[in-house]
Amino acid sequence: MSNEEFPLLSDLKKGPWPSFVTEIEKTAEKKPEMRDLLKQLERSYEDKITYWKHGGIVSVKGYGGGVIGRYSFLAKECPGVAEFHTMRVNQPAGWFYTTEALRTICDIWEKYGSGLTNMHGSTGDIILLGTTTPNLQPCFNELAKNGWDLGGSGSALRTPSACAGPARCEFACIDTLDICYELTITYQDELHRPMWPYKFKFKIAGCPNDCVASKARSDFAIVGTWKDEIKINQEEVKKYAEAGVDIKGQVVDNCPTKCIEYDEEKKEIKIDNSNCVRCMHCINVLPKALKPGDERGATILMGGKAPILEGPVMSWVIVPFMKMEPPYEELKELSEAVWDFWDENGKFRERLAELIERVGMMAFLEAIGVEPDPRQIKEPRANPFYFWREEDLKPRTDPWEIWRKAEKEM
Amino acid sequence: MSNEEFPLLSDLKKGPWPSFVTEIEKTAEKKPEMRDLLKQLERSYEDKITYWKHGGIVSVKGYGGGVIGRYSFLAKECPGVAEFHTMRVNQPAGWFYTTEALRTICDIWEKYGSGLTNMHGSTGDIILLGTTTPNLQPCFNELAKNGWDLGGSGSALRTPSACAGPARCEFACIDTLDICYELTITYQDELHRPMWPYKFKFKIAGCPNDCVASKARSDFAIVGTWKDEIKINQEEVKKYAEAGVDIKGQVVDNCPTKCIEYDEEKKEIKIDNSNCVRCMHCINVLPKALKPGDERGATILMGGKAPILEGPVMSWVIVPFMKMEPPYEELKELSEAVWDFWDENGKFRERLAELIERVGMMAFLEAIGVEPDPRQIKEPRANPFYFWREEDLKPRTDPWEIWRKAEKEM
Amino acid sequence: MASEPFEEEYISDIGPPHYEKMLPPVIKKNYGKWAYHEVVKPGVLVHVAESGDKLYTVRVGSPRLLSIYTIRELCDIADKYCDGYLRFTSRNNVEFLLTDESKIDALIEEVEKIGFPVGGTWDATKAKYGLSNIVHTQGWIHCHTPAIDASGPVKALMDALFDHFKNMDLPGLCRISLACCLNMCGAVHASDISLVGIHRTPPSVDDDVVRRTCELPSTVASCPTGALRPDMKNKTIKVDESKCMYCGNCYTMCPGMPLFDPENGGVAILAGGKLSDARSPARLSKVVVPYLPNNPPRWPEVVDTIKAILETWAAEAKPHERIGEWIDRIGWEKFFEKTGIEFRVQLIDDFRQPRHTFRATTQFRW
Amino acid sequence: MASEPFEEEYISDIGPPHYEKMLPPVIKKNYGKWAYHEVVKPGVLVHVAESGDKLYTVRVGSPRLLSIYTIRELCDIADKYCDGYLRFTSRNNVEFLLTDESKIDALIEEVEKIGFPVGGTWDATKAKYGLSNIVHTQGWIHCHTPAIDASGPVKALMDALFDHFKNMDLPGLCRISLACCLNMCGAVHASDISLVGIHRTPPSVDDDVVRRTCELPSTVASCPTGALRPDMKNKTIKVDESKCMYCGNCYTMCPGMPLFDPENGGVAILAGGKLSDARSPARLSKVVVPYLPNNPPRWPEVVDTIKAILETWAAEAKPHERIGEWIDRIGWEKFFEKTGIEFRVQLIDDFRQPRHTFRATTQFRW
Ligand code: SRM
Ligand code: SRM
Ligand code: SRM
Ligand code: SRM
Ligand code: SF4
Ligand code: SF4
Ligand code: SF4
Ligand code: SF4
Ligand code: SF4
Ligand code: SF4
Ligand code: SF4
Ligand code: SF4
Repeated sequence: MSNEEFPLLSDLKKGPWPSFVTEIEKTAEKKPEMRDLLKQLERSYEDKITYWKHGGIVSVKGYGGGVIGRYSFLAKECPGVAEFHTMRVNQPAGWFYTTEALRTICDIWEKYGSGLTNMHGSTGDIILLGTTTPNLQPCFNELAKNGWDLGGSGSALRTPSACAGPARCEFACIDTLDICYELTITYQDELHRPMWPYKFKFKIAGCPNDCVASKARSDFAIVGTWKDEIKINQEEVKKYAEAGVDIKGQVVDNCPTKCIEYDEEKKEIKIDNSNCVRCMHCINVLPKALKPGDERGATILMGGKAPILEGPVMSWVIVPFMKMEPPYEELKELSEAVWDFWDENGKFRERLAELIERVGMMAFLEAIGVEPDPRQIKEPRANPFYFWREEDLKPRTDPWEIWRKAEKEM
Repeated sequence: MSNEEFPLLSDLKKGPWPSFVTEIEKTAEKKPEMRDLLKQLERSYEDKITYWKHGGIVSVKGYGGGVIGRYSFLAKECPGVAEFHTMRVNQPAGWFYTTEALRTICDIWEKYGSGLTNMHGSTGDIILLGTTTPNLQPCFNELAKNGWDLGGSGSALRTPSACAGPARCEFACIDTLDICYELTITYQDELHRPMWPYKFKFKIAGCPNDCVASKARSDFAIVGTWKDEIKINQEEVKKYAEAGVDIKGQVVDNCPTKCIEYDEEKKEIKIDNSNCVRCMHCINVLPKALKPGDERGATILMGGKAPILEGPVMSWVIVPFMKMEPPYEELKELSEAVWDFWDENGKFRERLAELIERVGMMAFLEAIGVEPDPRQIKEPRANPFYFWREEDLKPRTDPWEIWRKAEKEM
Repeated sequence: MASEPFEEEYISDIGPPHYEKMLPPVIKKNYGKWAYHEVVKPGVLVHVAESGDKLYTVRVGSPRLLSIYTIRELCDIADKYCDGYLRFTSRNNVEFLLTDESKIDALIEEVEKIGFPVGGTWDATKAKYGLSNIVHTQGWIHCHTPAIDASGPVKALMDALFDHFKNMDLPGLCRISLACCLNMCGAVHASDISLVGIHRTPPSVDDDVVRRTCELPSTVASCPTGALRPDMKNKTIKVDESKCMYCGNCYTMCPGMPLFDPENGGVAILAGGKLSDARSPARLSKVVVPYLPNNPPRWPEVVDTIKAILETWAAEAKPHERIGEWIDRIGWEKFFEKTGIEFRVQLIDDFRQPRHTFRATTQFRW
Repeated sequence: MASEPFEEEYISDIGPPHYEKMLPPVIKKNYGKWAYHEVVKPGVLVHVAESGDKLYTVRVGSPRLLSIYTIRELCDIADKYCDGYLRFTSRNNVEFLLTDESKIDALIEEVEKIGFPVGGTWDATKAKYGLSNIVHTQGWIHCHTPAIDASGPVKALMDALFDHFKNMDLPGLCRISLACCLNMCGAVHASDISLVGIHRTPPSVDDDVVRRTCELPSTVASCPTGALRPDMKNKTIKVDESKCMYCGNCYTMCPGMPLFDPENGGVAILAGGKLSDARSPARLSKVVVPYLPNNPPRWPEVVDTIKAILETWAAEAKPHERIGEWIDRIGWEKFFEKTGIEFRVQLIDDFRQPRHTFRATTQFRW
């Protein structure tokens, strides 16, 4: 493209960071209709407004989601993007790929789509960015034939995603990839056929470092952790110390509960595990020397979401600890119990957090069969405004009877 | 009284702590009608219910408050307390008394009332506990003749109260007694004639130790503080150290911002005042050595209240620092601005905190003429859901015009 | 701003006596010029002025409910030892103010003889804290809304905790408060430990009384959870019992709907609040026991629970560390474990937007 | 739970390929048995298995929006150096996975030659942190609700902050995110620094479009502040502009009421969020700048503000201390003072029950 034609966008080809403009341009060389994307985009840059129309329902046979319909206000001026739908392709857990797999996707998308992608969307999908309505079904068919399926959209389960976990991380306390795959496969129907009050997201992180942003970005976050003692290799502690790591300053002083003691002479670490909150910091800094314990499982947190409607939510601890072993029956039962409750009680476009807040944590925990635990709360309530159920109470007495009797006396 | 007659209450005469039952009994010896109070109370102890009726409006001429009307359900059985109204007498600031003053009150209350008191009520008043309707006016008249007046009740200003402050405390940064007196005298009308949506309380504490619970118990809390540097007397630091005070453990380690350094050798303290949050702890522990700075004034916090309706509130910083010099014009202007706003916007039985929350802090600050300051907040909002006023904006443009123009092009 | 008096001679709106009239000479002289204080012994403070003058204070526990006959006795003592000056504290203790150190012991002897114990002080320099008086309310002695008595539980508790009042043997300040209903006349919502009378059943509506004494719209509007509906036909009010959390606000508005239920009302225990900004910021108390039975005359379940909290904390806290600060350090899960208090579902907030009380981190202890 | 396929041969509901098919042999062999990792140099990690096997990772920055032609080039490189294995990260970087250490430098050279920079790693052991990629959304490239573009501001920012991507020269982890509207498709609400497109004027209702395309009751109900009223007569919707805080939720429900206003829309900056529970608990980001203008192509006001935050923090933070943790230590008042950001009244929460964001203590700094 000439800089004169798209001066604003051209400016964004400069500089050291790889440029999305260059990517579009590169595509336009092979697929000239993508010049219309540049054209529309330049116009947006000039006018500071989107030129995409609101929504548009398109899909493939049998599915209620997986495609985001998109039409342009500039259809006349930019016919190449008059229709520009996105397909969400369900990524392999952990975003590991063979080049063969990637090339297959590229080939299909060269044939049926714009040739532009997002690797990846915020939820985790492979985003195939821009195609026309007629191309949707053949594209899907060919993806499916090659072993790929669509991810979620709409009021459905959304594509679960997971951190690298045991595939490439020494900190993983649970098998994030396997859990991710298992949930995705088990709940294909929930993923493809929107039948709920609103969207629902799973994310799986192998440890509290949360490399997949599960706590903020999923209604149901599965975060690896452990219950027993941190494993210490004192030899390696010594080596770190000798290599110049300031164990007192970097580790001990940063422990949130100050439960680590360091013997400067012996170069040994002692941890009071009853006060450890499993924050990972010491393990992060000294990965050779410290490891999560052996009694591993996950904390289940629920309700994470963006601000619309009731403000942003970091997900809340619901099950402090759950063992995570295939086929993850307990996990599945729990999610199904949550969906049952949500189905029955959720309002249209009400996320799980909002539902829990509306009906109260007591009703929610009871419905999903989880016991109350102080680990679910940051602090107990400051208002003594709570409910009792008939079974908590003795038979009722009426104050009027007592008073009237008293008034009549003598 | 015989233990057989009031066995439950009699049990409460035992034990080392002075007994309220003994106090009532002692009164009943001189004023036999107070046996009826014991009788009714024993009955409450048996039946676990109050025998006082709901409310009852009684007052003295010209006043809308200061008396809490009270009638018994056991009027027949306990005629001595059939009517049992309370008079709230405005205490002298700081609860200092001459015996002469106290004796005057006792004499008047012996004549017109039950002889029972609370020294003092939670708001701060002298509570004269229990008299009849006919006695109210003469009792008030005699109190007034002797220089006493009633305190507040109902939807009015409530009796302000103050800690001992400069009268007996080295920590006082403001003249709590004088401010208390000045506000009380200036706002006699507001105190005696309920004209507001609900009650309004002032409390004045000389320093952040808050010995008068102002932050929790008043809509408008005035808390002494300082802006400049803590004054250090290193000689006295040394003496404390030599006397065995563990300055590192007790003081340095407890400083919330860790802004104190202690030189163990020189036995000297250094404070990074730019990080001091004026919590008082170091000064509390080393009162001879450390003192609040010289630039003194008050933090004004608003909204403190008990849980009904919207949950309990610890009052919120509104003015981080205000000079406090007689005649406290700025302070009075601020309270009057608050009342004006409350008067205009408050709903029936809506406390200040609830009003602020309902209309928003932005509207409130603007109405009372206080600038926004990060010291007013614990943290900024997490939701980007805020308002703009016409004057913040440029002339508006309409997206439809832009799009329609674009759609028609070519 | 004082308004016109009603008639020529009617004295009103004079306000309280000026505080200066009540101050002993040593205070007037050294007003605002105190240099420091020390705790001479439990119950006895000395404030030293820049001038070198000394003011001694002897603090005396009081049941707050005082007969005028007792007040006169206290005045006699103040006349004898204190030139007629004394004060009360914000926690309802009595303070004798004197300048002659040699009179202290005799004063103490005399005041304890009439049954008033000396104590309730604390010494921050030495990190020795005495337990002070319990701030409380009216209860069955005067109020129409109490779920429990006030003076009775306070007496039972202070008897049980008496040694701490006398001995300055606690690691940090501990403030106990009581309120007899959720109106919380006091600082129950911001005390280290507090107890509050609670109802557990919805209002018992007497249609007749409602018709006679209540304003329907404002009563209906008074319910924070929207549990009330006007029954226009019968000119009364209907309660949706499933929405009522027994706050009693409707009863405050309308005498026709009391919540009393002797067998179901009782006590909630709160903990961890503080008012001072010393070290950590002031904070609200949190409900730790949603219900204990209302058991006069000595409320043993309440006394035992509070003792358990207080003694566990006292044994574990670091110097100066208050209950809330101790919990900050050990975590709520350990608070429940160590005190043996059962964590019940009612402790989880479900009022308004409770989200900031939920735990949004995997950080916790086992 | 998969449902019946539509027709005999229609393939659906097969889910994604099994992850095992995508893993290089060294991972399959050492799956779950990694012993530790080290940062070889910026952009290069080594994971060492209990077996002693080593896996090298070369991390490469990506604009996320990739053409299939670029993906093929990346595949070519992976074929050449990595036996055909690569992955993407949760922040949209590309990671080349290889076992032969000697190939690393050539790989880096080749990938940088096609314009993809190596970096974005961090080394907790050494407390040297690189800045990683900015998680972002669609913007004007694909979405119908953006108040700003997404890829453009990200490009401008990454150019400005490029050295931090390359150099691991920050004291702690710093995650930047962008969302083009308040729907916040991403973790803007929990990032160290984030920018979000905001509207500042109420919806422009086109009655005609509303009539044609919108369901009135659900649109009216969608407004969190109750600013909408159905106009039954005209079958459209009225906006009470004084109640609208421009969230855009109504537009999501109803195409007839866009909020776009090119001169008034813009960017809000948030700061202090984090996702990991390392050291301090995860927490939400807080709005620190309520509005900056929408200024393509390089959003200089946004870039400058973010640089000011980032560089001030980088200069002042202790090792490992993230922006939110730094603010915990210095206080919000100092954050505004040090960064030079003006504290504006919009930053004070007034949504729902904002009380827990108000300061209820006299503790603050001057
Ligand atoms: C494509 C993607 C952004 C991206 O560029 O990566 C995206 C794009 C849209 N999101 Fe999103 N969201 C995407 C991840 C998210 C995330 C992040 C996540 O899932 O981890 C969030 C925040 C977490 C959460 O769910 O709260 C998110 C919160 C929203 C919301 C917020 C409302 C809510 O509380 O759910 C909406 C509004 C809605 O649902 O109506 C929304 C709506 C939308 C829509 C469908 C627009 C709309 O109003 O209907 C966007 C379509 C854009 C387009 O034309 O392509 N999107 N959206 C992400 C999905 C890609 C993928 O499948 O991998
Ligand atoms: C006497 C006293 C308790 C005591 O034993 O000390 C008291 C007694 C009553 N209070 Fe109180 N309040 C008393 C201090 C307080 C305080 C503490 C304070 O002022 O420092 C509070 C908590 C702080 C606050 O204001 O939030 C307090 C919060 C309430 C409430 C709570 C509702 C609210 O948010 O205001 C009510 C309910 C009401 O106003 O309808 C209430 C109502 C009442 C009523 C009038 C009962 C009623 O529902 O109408 C009580 C009359 C009892 C009686 O028959 O004697 N009282 N009340 C205190 C006043 C004595 C004095 O003047 O010195
Ligand atoms: C007399 C009294 C003020 C009054 O006007 O009546 C008072 C007097 C003193 N307070 Fe207080 N405080 C008094 C109620 C309070 C209250 C209010 C309350 O309890 O409801 C508080 C807030 C309690 C809370 O935070 O929940 C209070 C929190 C403090 C603190 C902060 C302690 C802390 O670690 O949090 C100090 C500092 C200290 O310990 O030296 C303090 C310090 C003091 C000093 C040392 C100030 C001085 O130099 O004179 C006084 C002697 C205390 C002692 O016994 O050693 N005073 N003090 C009150 C006595 C009440 C009583 O009878 O026990
Ligand atoms: C590759 C990736 C996981 C994935 O499945 O894709 C990953 C990989 C690692 N993370 Fe992460 N994290 C990844 C996203 C995240 C995220 C999510 C995000 O940024 O949205 C977080 C949470 C961010 C937050 O808290 O806001 C994250 C917070 C951490 C932390 C906690 C750091 C802290 O101080 O808070 C560690 C611990 C550490 O620093 O060693 C960590 C540690 C690690 C380790 C050291 C784990 C390991 O031993 O393999 C990995 C190497 C990091 C490096 O560059 O040195 N990872 N890490 C992600 C790389 C993203 C990128 O391209 O930059
Ligand atoms: S979340 Fe934990 S297990 Fe997963 S990649 Fe990050 S550090 Fe490793
Ligand atoms: S994991 Fe965190 S809390 Fe536990 S010992 Fe390590 S640093 Fe401390
Ligand atoms: S609040 Fe401060 S000034 Fe007032 S008595 Fe307490 S310590 Fe002294
Ligand atoms: S007043 Fe508090 S914050 Fe300031 S130096 Fe002393 S202990 Fe530290
Ligand atoms: S707390 Fe309740 S019952 Fe007790 S005095 Fe106050 S209003 Fe009455
Ligand atoms: S007690 Fe409270 S919640 Fe129950 S009906 Fe009355 S006002 Fe409503
Ligand atoms: S953040 Fe908003 S504008 Fe951006 S992609 Fe998501 S929904 Fe669209
Ligand atoms: S933009 Fe949000 S606040 Fe404004 S009218 Fe629409 S839904 Fe309501």
